[in-house]
Amino acid sequence: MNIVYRALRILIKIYTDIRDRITPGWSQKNSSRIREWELMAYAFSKSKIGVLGGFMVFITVVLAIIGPIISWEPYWIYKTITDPKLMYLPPCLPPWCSGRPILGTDEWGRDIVAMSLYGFRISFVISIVVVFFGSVIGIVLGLVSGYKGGVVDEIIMRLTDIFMAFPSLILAIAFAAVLPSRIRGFLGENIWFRNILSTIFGLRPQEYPQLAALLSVWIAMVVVWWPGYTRIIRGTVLSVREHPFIEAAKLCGLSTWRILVKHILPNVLSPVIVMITFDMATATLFAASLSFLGLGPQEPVPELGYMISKAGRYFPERSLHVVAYLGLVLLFIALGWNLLGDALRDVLDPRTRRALEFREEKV
Amino acid sequence: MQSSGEKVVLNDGEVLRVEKLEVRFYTYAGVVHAVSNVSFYVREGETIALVGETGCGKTITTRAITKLIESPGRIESGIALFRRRNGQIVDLLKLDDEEIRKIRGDEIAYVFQDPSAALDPLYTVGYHFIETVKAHRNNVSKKNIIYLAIKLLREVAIPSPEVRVKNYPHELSGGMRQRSVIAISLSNMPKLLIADEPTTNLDVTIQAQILELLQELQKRYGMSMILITHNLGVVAETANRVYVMYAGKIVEEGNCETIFYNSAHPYTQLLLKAVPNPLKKIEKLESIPGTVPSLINPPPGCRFHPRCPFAMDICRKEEPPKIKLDDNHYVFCWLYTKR
Amino acid sequence: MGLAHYLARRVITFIPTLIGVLLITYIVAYAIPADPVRAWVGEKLLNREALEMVRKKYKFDAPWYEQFAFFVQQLLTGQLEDPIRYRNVFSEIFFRFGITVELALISFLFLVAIGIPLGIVAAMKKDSPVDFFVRIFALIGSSLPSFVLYYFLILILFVYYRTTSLAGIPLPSQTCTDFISSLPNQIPVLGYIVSAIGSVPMFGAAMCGEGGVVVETFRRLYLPALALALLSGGFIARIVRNSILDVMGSEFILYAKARGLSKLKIWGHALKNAMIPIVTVLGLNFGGLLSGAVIAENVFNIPGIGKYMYDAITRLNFPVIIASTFLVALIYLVVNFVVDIIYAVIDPRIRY
Amino acid sequence: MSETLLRVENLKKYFRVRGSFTKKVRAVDDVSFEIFRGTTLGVVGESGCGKSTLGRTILRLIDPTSGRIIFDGRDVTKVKGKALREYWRNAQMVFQDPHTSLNPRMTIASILLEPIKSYRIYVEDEEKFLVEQLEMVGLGKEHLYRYPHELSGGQKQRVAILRAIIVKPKFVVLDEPTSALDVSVQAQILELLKNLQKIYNLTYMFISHDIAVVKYMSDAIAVMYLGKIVEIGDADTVFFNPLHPYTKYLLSAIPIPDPKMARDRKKVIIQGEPPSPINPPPGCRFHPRCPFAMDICRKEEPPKIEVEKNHIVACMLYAKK
Repeated sequence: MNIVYRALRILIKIYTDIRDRITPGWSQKNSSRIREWELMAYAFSKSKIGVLGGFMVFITVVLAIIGPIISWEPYWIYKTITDPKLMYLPPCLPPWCSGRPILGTDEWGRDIVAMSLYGFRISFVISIVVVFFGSVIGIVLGLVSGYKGGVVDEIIMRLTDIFMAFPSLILAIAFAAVLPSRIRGFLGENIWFRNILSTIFGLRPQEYPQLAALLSVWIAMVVVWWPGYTRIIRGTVLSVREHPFIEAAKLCGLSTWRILVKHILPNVLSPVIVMITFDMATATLFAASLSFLGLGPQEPVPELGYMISKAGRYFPERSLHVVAYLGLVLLFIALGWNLLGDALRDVLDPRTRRALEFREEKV
Repeated sequence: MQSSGEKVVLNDGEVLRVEKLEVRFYTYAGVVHAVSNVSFYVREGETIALVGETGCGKTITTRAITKLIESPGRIESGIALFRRRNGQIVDLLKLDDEEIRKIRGDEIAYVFQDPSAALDPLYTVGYHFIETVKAHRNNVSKKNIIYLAIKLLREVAIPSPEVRVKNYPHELSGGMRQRSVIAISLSNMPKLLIADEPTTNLDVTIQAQILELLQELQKRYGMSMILITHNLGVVAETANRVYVMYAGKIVEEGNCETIFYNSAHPYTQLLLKAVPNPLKKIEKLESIPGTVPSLINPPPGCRFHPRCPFAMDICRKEEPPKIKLDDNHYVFCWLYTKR
Repeated sequence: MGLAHYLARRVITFIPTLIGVLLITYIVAYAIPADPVRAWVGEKLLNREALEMVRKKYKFDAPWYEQFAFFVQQLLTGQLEDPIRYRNVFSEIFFRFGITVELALISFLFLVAIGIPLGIVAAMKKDSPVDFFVRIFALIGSSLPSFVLYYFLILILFVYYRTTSLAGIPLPSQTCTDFISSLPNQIPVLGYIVSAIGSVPMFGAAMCGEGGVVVETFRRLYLPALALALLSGGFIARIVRNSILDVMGSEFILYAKARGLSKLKIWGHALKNAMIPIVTVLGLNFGGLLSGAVIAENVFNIPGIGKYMYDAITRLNFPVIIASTFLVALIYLVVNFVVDIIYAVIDPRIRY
Repeated sequence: MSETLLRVENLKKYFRVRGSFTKKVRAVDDVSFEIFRGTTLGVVGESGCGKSTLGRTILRLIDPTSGRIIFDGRDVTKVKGKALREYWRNAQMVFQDPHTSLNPRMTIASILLEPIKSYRIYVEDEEKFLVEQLEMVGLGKEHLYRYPHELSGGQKQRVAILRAIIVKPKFVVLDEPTSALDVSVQAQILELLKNLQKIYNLTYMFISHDIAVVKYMSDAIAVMYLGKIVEIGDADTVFFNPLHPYTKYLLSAIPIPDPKMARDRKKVIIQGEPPSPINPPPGCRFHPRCPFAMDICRKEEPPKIEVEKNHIVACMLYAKK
């Protein structure tokens, strides 16, 4: 038995214990489901790619949560104003040059490792919010469109067609360019909202013009994100809808809403989960691209894409280490999600589980 | 590959003799013993039927003959002697890829269950004929193949065959597609036709047409035929001899009438009672309790013993021997051993 | 006539999409910003009268539907003017689009050359090291921040080895350009088509026999093209592999084997059938390339449509934004349409 | 015979063909019949003849184009909302493929509880009740919390049957309930259905393409061809004294599991295939394949003729001249 499997088993055990305490007999009634989870956990633990991806994602999430807290340098202090020599210090290991940031500094003389800790939080928050809203909107529209059919379907599909006719980056750039001025005014008036937002992003409330830019990146990305989900969900719903168990549910007198939630949604969820995992990577890179193009937050916010674009101006003579390190950070985040998604695609495939089940019987 | 000492020979008048065929699938889930110790033979011009329920190994048996089994499947052992057109006798399982390719589609042809999936949707019906003939006789001109195609399509009762050769598969109805597949399979005048559930997806009236057609073509060309089916009605209508399979093994073999009127194996008997005969008044259908076992861990001894009403102790432990009851009538069952 | 009927029906479904695209561009460009006129004219022109004039000119004093109608009319008649440069937007766009086409084509060549053979090999040798490599290549390709890859390719192939240049775009000589733009007057219908093709600098140069320009163009653009292709090459290879494996598992391949067809023939069947999903993905990809690789064009300093749009958006140059997004959406639809035609050619089932 | 439970009058269901305003698929075209309480009506026909659509239209899973459905004395053709639920409470369905008719994400218990909860049937001890019910269809407690994929095809079909009858309906449409199953399992399921019918005095509409099975299950048989019922009558009458040429062909085409009977039998094989229901031939729909076709068959629709009591045939051959 391997460690990953054991850890996942413990997690499942904790969950079932909690459920058992709430409703006695739960685990007995759901023994098949728990078994299925355990098989999934086993299949996952057997996938090297998946375990590696899971580990990377775990680190990403942990750093995103604690990053701004453990970061040892405030991002809002421009050190080079007092000491211009600190600008773009190259990487250097302690025995040779102690007291200097190991991986060097950026334009403002800030330790790039400390800055990237803020970056983890920002990019994680953006991608999770975008993927969450994008998928929720997409799922709802996709479910309705696929199940209802007829005029509703036609309208929703034309709408997704329209949004998909734009290159997503261009559309997002357009939204991200025109939105901030409005949002800035809004944030200026609603101090409580500004405070919440700054806490989420791990930034100071004073940065509200930058928060406005971040918020407009959110909105711009959500606008271009949902159609993909709608398409996929609709396609899956169309095939699930043909299954007689939907007709059987109608005959059981269930309402349309209950059929959608209880019978269709659970059956389209697996491809959605895989897609969400992959999209966490895509959204991370997309957001970084927007800020790389200067449409996200500006100084002093240490957003990864923006920092790379700044360093790009001195590339490669002075800033090779900055571009390389921050590029690796982005690669790390995106690769983690992609590896995880690639493994989940296999793990969530019922065929894999069936096969494992047979094997278990043999053992 | 072959362990048993006795020599297998192809008797006069036999086209194919398969002896002790063993096929396993090495899946993620475990080793599937799909076909175990299967032996049968086919005479010139006769139709044998392999009968059995889903997953009993009848399809895999016939695919193994021409080595159409793919990874994770593997032919473990066995002999398949085949008399070629030129009189030469070969063991099909020992041929290399190129030699077996030359026999497939030329001397041994297949018709599969699903006619809508058997034809490549991107090519016309005529192109399938051209390919099939060219794969074996490269010197025939395309024009002549199309003539042949039209002739064969006419023989399988397709109206206006001149038009149909130019059609794509999706432009034909299900029945017509199956006729086309049969015609394509016949395009090299095979000695042996293997029809794998050729009518399962078709309507009864079309099924009747296709069965009649197959019988007629068989007579005309003197082909031998292996018919795979789960439909006992189809067996009764067409087969000369019958092999009943259960869970990867043959349980009984005999002439068609022997199997229907004097069946010996409990499985065959129960199976016959489970099928309603519309011409008879039936009060109650007999049913076989339980379900087909998994072939990953097949039951020890006789594979039917968990569902058999007459199961004895020995059935649970030892494999039943092949017992001769009559000419051409063999059964694998402990009930018939003399003690 | 099945094919014509089918294609006509597809064209009709594009119309509502196009109208929707117009509406959305209108909303982005006019409705969201508080005062587009102020945004265009900038802070330097605070003259009230001038502002009013511009406002009148673009019908900002009229209700929104009149504005919209005016805007559509201007767009469709090609009269839109760049309010910053005082030039006709369309002639500017066409020039830049030609460059984007060059980049897209070269990149597409790389993509096909990388993706398809890799995919085929991975499918032939399933679960082999090659297959694993393709999987990893695809995953890394889709995880790499594109701009970082661009920087490092520049570092290696430009800074260290000087195999390419990052300035300017090779263009055919003036006489050649004049010749091509005069073509519609010389040959009636065909002339327009040839002239349109010739407006892509590389093609124009080839038509006039200026081979040096073509070679120069390749030298100038191969780096961004390769970079773009590297990012999605693995992904394409994965798609190719999966669709081939799907087809290889199908019944008609088994039947082809049962008919005794040779390995080569069987692969022929598999490849042709696998083309259908591959064409979709390649088509989408090409459509994406044609609509301008914004980041690549910015980093590699290529004056294509993507960079033009990006500049316009950041300067809030709305007429340019509108015209170019409209054009790009139109191209997307055209590419879709071409993919449909290719489908219909490959797959006889579609024609009905 | 006893009273009528279901009466269908001139039921029609036309589907629009995608991309066309004028073309229509006449899936069910002017169908009338009645089913008596506690009996089984078998509906046979080849694929595409509209037998499945007929079953779904009667259950209002598809809305009929015209005609009337009278169930238990009430017109249910257009009922909605509560009344429709009330109808469904009494009229259920069992589907062809048990692999797709049970939601793969729900346990057997939750599948079976769904109709009970939805129709607010009071059950003292849910688990005990479900186990009793499962035992009645030959399953047991050990299946209660399983997922469908952990059951065999036959077991799944038992669950599907139980889901249909657990609310004690009066009428069940059985849409090819055994055609996805193996022969040995088919017999088990058919026996189960017969037993349940006896216990609960159920009324069945048994749809199948397998005439042998229909014959075994039914009291009356309706033969469908291209959306129309061409012949209807008592099972034995239709089977041993078929009148419509199509019925005759259909019967002669069934393979008989008895070599002597099969080979001695005079076989008449009908040529050609059913035409598309989009453009059905004018007049009698069977005339292009019918060897007895007369001029009038090509022009006029055949009337429904009651040749003897409870035996109706739609064929010009039996029209009084």
